[in-house]
Amino acid sequence: MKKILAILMAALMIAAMFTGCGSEKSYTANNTEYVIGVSGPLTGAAAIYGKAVQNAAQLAVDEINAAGGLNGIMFKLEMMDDQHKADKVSGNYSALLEKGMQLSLGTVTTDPGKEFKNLSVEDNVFFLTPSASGDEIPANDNGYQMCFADGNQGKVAAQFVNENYAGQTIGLFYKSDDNYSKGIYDQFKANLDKSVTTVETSFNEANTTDFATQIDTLKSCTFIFMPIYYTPASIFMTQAKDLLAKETVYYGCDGFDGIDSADGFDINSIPQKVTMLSHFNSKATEGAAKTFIDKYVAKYGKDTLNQFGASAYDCVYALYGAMKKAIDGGKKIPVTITASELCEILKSEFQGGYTVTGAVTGDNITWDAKGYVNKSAIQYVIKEAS
Amino acid sequence: MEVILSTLINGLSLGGIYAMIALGYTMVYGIAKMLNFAHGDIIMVGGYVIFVVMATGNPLLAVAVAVIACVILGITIERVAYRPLRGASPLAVLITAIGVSYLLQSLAQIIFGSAPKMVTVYEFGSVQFLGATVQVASLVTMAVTVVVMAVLTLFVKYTRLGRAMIAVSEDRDAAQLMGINVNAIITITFAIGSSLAALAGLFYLMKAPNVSFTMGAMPGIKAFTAAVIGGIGSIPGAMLGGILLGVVESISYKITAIAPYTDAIEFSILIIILLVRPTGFLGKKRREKV
Amino acid sequence: MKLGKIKINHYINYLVIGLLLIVLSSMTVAGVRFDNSLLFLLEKVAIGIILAVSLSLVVGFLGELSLGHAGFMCVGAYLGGKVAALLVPALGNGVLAFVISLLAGCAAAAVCGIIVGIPALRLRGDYLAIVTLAFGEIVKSLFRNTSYESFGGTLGLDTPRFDKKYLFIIAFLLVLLTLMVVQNYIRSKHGRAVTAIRDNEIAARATGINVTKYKLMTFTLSAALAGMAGVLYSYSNYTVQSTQFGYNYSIEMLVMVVLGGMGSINGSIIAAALITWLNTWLPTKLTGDLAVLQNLLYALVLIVIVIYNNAPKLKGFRDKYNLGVLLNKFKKHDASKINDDKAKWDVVPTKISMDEVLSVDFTPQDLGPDKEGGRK
Amino acid sequence: MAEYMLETKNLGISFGGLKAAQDVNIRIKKNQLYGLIGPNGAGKTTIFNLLTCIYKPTTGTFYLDGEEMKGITPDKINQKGIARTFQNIRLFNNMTVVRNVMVGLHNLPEYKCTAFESFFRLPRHFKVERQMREKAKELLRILGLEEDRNNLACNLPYGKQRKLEIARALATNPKILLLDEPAAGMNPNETEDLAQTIRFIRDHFDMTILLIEHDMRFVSELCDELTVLSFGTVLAQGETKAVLQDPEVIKAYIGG
Repeated sequence: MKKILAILMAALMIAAMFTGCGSEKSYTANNTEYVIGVSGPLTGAAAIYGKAVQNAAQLAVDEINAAGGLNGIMFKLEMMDDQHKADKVSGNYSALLEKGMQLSLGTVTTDPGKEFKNLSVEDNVFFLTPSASGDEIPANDNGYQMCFADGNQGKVAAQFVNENYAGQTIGLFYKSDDNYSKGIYDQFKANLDKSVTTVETSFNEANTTDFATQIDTLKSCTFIFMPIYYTPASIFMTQAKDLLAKETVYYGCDGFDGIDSADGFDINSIPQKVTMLSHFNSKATEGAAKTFIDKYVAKYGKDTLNQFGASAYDCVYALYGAMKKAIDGGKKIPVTITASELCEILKSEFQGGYTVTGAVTGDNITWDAKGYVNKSAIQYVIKEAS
Repeated sequence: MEVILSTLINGLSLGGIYAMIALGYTMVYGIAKMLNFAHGDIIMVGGYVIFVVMATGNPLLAVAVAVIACVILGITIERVAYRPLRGASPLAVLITAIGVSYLLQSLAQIIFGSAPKMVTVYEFGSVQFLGATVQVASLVTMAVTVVVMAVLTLFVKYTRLGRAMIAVSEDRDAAQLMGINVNAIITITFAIGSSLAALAGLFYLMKAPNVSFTMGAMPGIKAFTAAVIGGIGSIPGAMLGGILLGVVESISYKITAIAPYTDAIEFSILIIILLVRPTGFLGKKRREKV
Repeated sequence: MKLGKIKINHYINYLVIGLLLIVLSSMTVAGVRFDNSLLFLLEKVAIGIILAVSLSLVVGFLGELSLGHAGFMCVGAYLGGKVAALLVPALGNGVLAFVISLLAGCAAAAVCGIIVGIPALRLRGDYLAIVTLAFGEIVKSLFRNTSYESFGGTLGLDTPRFDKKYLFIIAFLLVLLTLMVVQNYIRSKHGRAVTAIRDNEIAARATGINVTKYKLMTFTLSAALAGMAGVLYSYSNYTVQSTQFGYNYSIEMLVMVVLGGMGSINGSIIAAALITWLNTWLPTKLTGDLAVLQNLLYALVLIVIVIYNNAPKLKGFRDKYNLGVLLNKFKKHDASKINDDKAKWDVVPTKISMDEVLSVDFTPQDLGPDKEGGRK
Repeated sequence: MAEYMLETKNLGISFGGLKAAQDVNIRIKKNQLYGLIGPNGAGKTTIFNLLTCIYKPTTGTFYLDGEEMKGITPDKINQKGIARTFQNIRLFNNMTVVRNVMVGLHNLPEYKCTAFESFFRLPRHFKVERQMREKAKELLRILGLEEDRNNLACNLPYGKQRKLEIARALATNPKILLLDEPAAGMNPNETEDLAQTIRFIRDHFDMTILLIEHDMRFVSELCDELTVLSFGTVLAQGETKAVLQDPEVIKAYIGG
């Protein structure tokens, strides 16, 4: 028994030494394509968001490659599962790097994103995250966001309420243990005019199925701000449709997107008015968004169609565009360029007035010095009161 | 006053589902003496079956198929994963149960995808009751749970099969010697537990028309908590535990300041109850003969 | 004093891990740069081993089922991480700050160990399991709802990360410390008292063993070690987020202990290393669309191994062909010596009876000084 | 030194309405071999459980060597000097024979070693372990179990398991030893052997012994004095010979 133990341990040790050995080497030296790495939840409760990003990013990569890549060099997407957990990120990140990752979409969600931003700054890897909307995700100069930061959404929503509901009472329904919801909520509250009174109620991961108590609390409100994702929102609306007044307005952020395309849920059965502040509308009938939706649905179905994917699609094109602009501007981006070198090039582009036009999630997208995105948030009316 | 009343009613409605799941939990635990961590995932399977069959538009058919499917699934799981371990360490069974839970979840994700499916089984609407608005679905849930509890209690007490179940739960070896087919009894127990899970899946969908592959995990843990509060193995206890949990949760969500701490509060209450009554409200004390 | 075969067997795990540590650290000092993935893996393996060995103390040796080990780790990670975050600006990210945070994390977790240990005196089996599970969930919820300034709230606590080149050395030193504490504890009269409580609590009481003291002591020790793993975790990650420490994580630790063979320290070490490796390696291989297969494979492996290792009907088969399954090799199956049919809830609803308790560490043949050629 | 090693005064306990033991007065002198007999369900084991503080008495109290034993936990009562065996054998099944006995030695002052000393393997740890092992082996030798010392306790034959329980109880260095049906399930040869052992223990360790037994011959050969219990109350008490001829006792046993 002990011998076997010893042998096994020794074997493990030797194996470790062989795999791990190596002096300062460039993992990108053998690349034959530009490798884009991303870490996101592909299993677990948040899998739908990771899946949307994976599909849409792959769609963009395929399109770019079909059109000849970047001066003949193809792109490759590597996506790893982090189960929406921060402690999976270090393994994924290092594996991605060792697989030759040169640029990244960061992570899909904020929880693991915090880990990713710290790891990537060590190696100077550029990332543009489609949907990790935490305020501090772009804190370092190598990180950028395609989505609105949570805090900004909270501020914009608060402005809207200040303008339209001054002196009135509004309802507030959020998920207390969720970064996205809590992040928007905090900034919303901080920027809310003193004259607006709020009736607050929350839920958390432990119960996302029965909102009777919360609905009861909110029953006197005619305007309810809900910075939550569309799945619980749809459950809330279904349960509240008879219990809340017909003239009530639901106001959500980009997390609402997808609520009107979700399979089996008929938004028209909800009598109340549903609006959202977002950069993408999955029911768009014109422009780039429409084109994207058609392509996405044709390939992956409308199940996972949401703003995560739309944003990821834009991210890939934004990175592609920035690299193209750099090459056009005389810079060299060989296929074996290291992540750090590419990061410097991309940083100077993103800080140098790089603008993305005609994207799915907005026109004339730029980034500020901190890495936050500048684009117009549109208030969509998903459904009028009926 | 009205606030208190409506909070209580909401609590009851919330507790109804927990009680329903806890009934299945406690049946399996009481007789097969194992913590079936996969119970919550059988609910999930029930939900998906209802979702699939609802394509025909017939709720009754959907429920019937779901119950049958869950019963078959429960029996299969018992046969394949638990029966080989009869007589082995209970911890080994606990681990396979967890394995089965992961297995069902990932299979569901592979088959049905990551996106939650929405399905409306039947719309009951709501009624005014003592000044509070109550969803009829909640009332139905409560009513069915009470009926199921009563039927189970009577079944266990007064039928041959039920008494055989008690015998198996008290002393498996002695029951075997008395000519009771222990394997058959445990299979039947799993069948009952799984059909209850299918029903729980139905009520879950009536409340929240949303099926996802992770939907069983949290209700499973909550129901486990409820079953323990009531005393594992006790059928009325499961009901009591479920209702208590629902009411506590409802009150806690009602008070804005403590709402974020709801799970902490629920679990603290569980600990306190167990410290006062180490075998839950209605659990039997097993005294070790010295 | 002869350094006979027996002594080496007792210290084999120190030797192997120590050797591994010496080789790797001397290579580091010599300037070899390891891949980050290897360094991260080593850190995670070390954390896994500490967790599995400390949980094994409660489950394998005290015989109580705990589903809240991640809760202790959570407390250690947050408290240790907070202390580190406060100290590092003043003391620099060095060993001193690390040691202080380590002590803080361990102490905090130990206090929680006592708090959970008290119900453990009154509750048994599944009831205790649910209380520990509840404890873990409470801790998780409390930390999730702290303010941003104190413990980071939903965003999680930002903690300093130790230089990744060297952290694995510290991590494995802590593994050795854990092994020393746990093995010295169970291989002493105190550990004997603990196993006596597990085997027969009433008899242990009647033999004068202070059950309260030993249960509390074991819980506290186990919790403190889990807290240590937590501090290590906070040092190997930039953020500590309470959602990590749910009951699923506790169950993963339990799986390590059970697969390793209950009450076998070496088994726990190997199972922890393999499972951690598998969990890190699978996501890097099963990428993109294949990611869903991870859980499927994990579940299947789990079910098959547990059934193979434990099914009474497969006993004959197991005795014949036990070379095939790796883990099984470290379990001794001698039908004549060990009676593994003791697992009845009904008779003693309290205990997890072990198929195999006196495994690698204590086999009847290896009683040391009793044997010819032992110490005189 | 008190007059009696063990003295119970009106000891009684009831479970719900059932009076399992009532007004039991037993006095055992030092070095005495005292028997406690009675039909099934007479409350003999209940008395043992009261004496080892597993149950709390509803009435009465008892004295060990003149000291009143009240509000004490089972482990403390053992440390005070009452050791027992169990009717349904309770060994530490997954431990070796020698370790079973070493657990018995745990609390003796001469083997004191703090957990701290054990964690850091200070010299005393090794010294104490060695001494405990020697002592345990000595006890096993006395009971004829030395050969089996490295077997798991659960693998011993029945008779040896009973002896091991006695060895473990003896290891705690008690003032009085309570034996619960030590001869149950033994064949006549084994019983005879056991009687020898018990006598030897009494003489060698200068031990006071209280034993429960069914086997009349065994009791009449071995015990100096007897108490007969019936339905929780004392039926007869006194010199063995006299008690066994008491018509009440005969009636309880034969005619009952």
